[in-house]
Amino acid sequence: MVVMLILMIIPAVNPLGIPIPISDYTREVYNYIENLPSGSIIVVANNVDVALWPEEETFAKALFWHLGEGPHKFVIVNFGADSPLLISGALTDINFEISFPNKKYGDDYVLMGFLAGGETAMASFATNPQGVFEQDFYGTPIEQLSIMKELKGASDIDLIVHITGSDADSPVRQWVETFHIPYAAAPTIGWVPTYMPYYNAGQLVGLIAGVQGGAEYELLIGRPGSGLAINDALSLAFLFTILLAILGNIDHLISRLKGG
Amino acid sequence: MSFFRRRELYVAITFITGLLTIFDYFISFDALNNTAAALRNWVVLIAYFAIVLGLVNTFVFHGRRVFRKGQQWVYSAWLLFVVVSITLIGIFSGTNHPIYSFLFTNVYGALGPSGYGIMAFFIASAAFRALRARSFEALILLTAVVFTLLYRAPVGGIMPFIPQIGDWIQSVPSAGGMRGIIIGMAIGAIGMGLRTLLGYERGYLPE
Amino acid sequence: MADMLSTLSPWIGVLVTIGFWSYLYKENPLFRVVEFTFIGFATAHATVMAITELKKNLVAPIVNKSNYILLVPTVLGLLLYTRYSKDLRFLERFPISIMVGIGTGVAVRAMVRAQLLAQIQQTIQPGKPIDGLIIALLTLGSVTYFIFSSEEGLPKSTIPFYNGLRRIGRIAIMAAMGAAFGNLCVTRYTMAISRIMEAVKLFIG
Amino acid sequence: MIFVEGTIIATIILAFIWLAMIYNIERAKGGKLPRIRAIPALNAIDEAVGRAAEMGGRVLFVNGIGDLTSVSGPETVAGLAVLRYLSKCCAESGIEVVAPLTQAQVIPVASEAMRTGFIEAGNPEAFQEDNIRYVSSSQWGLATSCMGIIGREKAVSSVLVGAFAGECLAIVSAGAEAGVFQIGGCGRNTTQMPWFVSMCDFSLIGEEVYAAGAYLSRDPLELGSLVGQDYGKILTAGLIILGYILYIFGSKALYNILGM
Repeated sequence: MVVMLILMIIPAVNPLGIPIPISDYTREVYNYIENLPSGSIIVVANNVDVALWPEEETFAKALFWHLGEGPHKFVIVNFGADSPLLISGALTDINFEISFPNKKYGDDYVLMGFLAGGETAMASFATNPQGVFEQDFYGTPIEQLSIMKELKGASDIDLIVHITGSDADSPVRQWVETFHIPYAAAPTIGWVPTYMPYYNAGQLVGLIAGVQGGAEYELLIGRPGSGLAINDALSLAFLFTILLAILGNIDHLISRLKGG
Repeated sequence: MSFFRRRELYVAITFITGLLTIFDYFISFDALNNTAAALRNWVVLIAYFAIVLGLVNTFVFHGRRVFRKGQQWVYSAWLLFVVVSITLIGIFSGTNHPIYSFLFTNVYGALGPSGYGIMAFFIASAAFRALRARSFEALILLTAVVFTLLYRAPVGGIMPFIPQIGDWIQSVPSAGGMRGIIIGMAIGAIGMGLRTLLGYERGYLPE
Repeated sequence: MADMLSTLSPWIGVLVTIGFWSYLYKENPLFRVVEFTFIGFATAHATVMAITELKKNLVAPIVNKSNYILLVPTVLGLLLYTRYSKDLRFLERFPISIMVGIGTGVAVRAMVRAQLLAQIQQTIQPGKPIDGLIIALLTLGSVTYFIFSSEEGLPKSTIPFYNGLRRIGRIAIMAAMGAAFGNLCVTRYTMAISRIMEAVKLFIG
Repeated sequence: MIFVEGTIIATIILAFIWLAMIYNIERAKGGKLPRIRAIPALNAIDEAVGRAAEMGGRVLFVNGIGDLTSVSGPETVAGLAVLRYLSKCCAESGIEVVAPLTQAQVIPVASEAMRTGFIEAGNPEAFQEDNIRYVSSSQWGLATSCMGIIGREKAVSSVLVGAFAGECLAIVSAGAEAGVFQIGGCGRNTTQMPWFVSMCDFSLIGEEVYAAGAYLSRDPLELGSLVGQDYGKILTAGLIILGYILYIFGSKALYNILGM
């Protein structure tokens, strides 16, 4: 266990940079955002709870960096109770306001609060994005946020990027099949299998698979960071686990040979 | 009063509420759907009442320990102090109180990831002890674990054949096995449902 | 005080992790402090949430909107507390039998279509024929594995076939378990690593 | 009054399984004893109790994090049926069983189940209300307290049956490290089953959990109902074979019918 701990600490202190290939579905999300006409409105939807956040944090930060550098506007909406706090933490962590002084809060981007109700809330947001909120996360009345005035209905949303810790059913049913909004999913690795059939059917713009996808995204935007370190540590830890399984079996074999 | 002690009465209540909930799903009929919705709402409220029951249980259990100076009574006393103070803060000053939100983020919020994290070490030790190929079935388990780990490890993406093998394991043998489990589980729950509604099941309502 | 708390905050988080993980060495007082503090806070938190919800969804409608029908769940909820009286405790069965009834109903209705039928549908309309055949065979095997009746009732000649199918089922289930084991490692390892990184950041800066 | 779209076949299947169960219950009433194969994990409960008695320890019973009113209701009740049987065995051997609970609504039911077990063993005075412990409604409250009980209170065996999520790995691993004899399983959460399968001495998966109460009761009527469930599995197998043959001939008929 000590070895395990050390293997996990090494990359944290000094990333090894084990090469990782960039999957097509990660690249597709990146390209889609790059190719949107300037001034497009991207909705970043969120429902991750605090315990699963470490898996999504990497991608969230990389995405905000990418959006900060790009010419688009974005609205952050939360469908999980923990998400607004997590997102505002991520924005603070990358120093969004200082790093991107030309992005004005309220005009170019905005953070809305938590919308309760799961799938129903997703549907009502797509029907009438302005109507479901009275104020943003920080308590500013919605009338003072010019970006929200542009967002009248589903057709004003050019892309939804969904950072999520749950399955594909409700977002696909609502946003993709009912409202036909371009949709990119960023689920935690555990939920990736539920999104795969929809991706294969061409219903998704792209897919970011947990922390691995996040690290690939970091590479795409040219800012390798914590995601890569996590991936290094993951690779080491996995190989070590396999080694342990092999050692366990050798031990088993020896004791059987001795005993038998 | 003896009427209220009869087991049949409670079986009947379970039978009616259960069947009502099931029909609500299959049949679209306003009176039925509204009743079922109201009933579900009631049950949510009853469950909130039950949570306070948990508080009472906590007081009885830890209170007795402190009072009798039983095992770990100091910790129990600390637990009671936390419960009382946090409950009072939460009710009277709201959950935005600095101490409340401090504990929420740093204790309540940190324990989940730590808990998931500690499992990495447990898994490592399990890999050594539990993944031994004692039988053919165990060998299959071991093989599936090893290939899935290689497939999921970021570094696996650059190894030859690993992505293809990993994909295949996920989408073919694993899918087949899971499907049988899920079908069995569904039938099991359906069967359990009938036994419960008819009063055969013994997990609740003992004689 | 808020300032002090915010400086303390990452340290407490790391301390919680260390306390929890120290169990790996052995059960110890720091672990106990973490355990009891957590349980205390979580109990209080659940209670506060329950009281808030009761105020909002029970007391407010009764007082403001005269929604007196909600007195029924109030009484049912209070009946749970009869368990502290020897003579009246059987009354707790009222709310419990309603809860079990609803739970049973919800589970049964969710199972038939979303689980049972959906799984059969996926099996008989596979994407690739050869993989599909393997999946169908493994599914048959693992369904057979769960059959409870003993094979004594079967004609003698079919028993080896039946047992073979069950064996296939066991193997398929093991493969599924192995794959799930590996998949879950990703989440668990990521959590461990991110906790470690937080600590490393704190100590090394 | 109309059927909700897409539920006709579901209703027929449900009715078929239930009628098959009732038919077999009636047959059992008529004196035809159903023959059921052995479920080793459930037979091992006696061994778990035996070990605890021999070593003068206790048995830990964990019912998971399920409540009564949601989809996890039946799993939870199934776990409590095991608790009742386990309590009976423990009471006969004069040892204690400790049950930490996360759902306050389960407290009264679990307490009744345990008390009944003690009454059935003819030893009602030995029942202690203190062994039903509420440990907050959080899964981590359950995990830490089980780990604590294993570490501090001489838990020699443990039985885990109910609805579990992420916490189960922490509990079974702590048990495995400490050399506790473990029997465990959950019904619905397929992602957690591998931990029970690989780390417990005996494991229950899926349908076996739901059948536990009937199996342990040895009551012919309940065993008859299990035979009825088998009819459901045979029907399912038949549908799969038929559907696959139709698929080979290029027909989607059965697929479409099942969706009705």
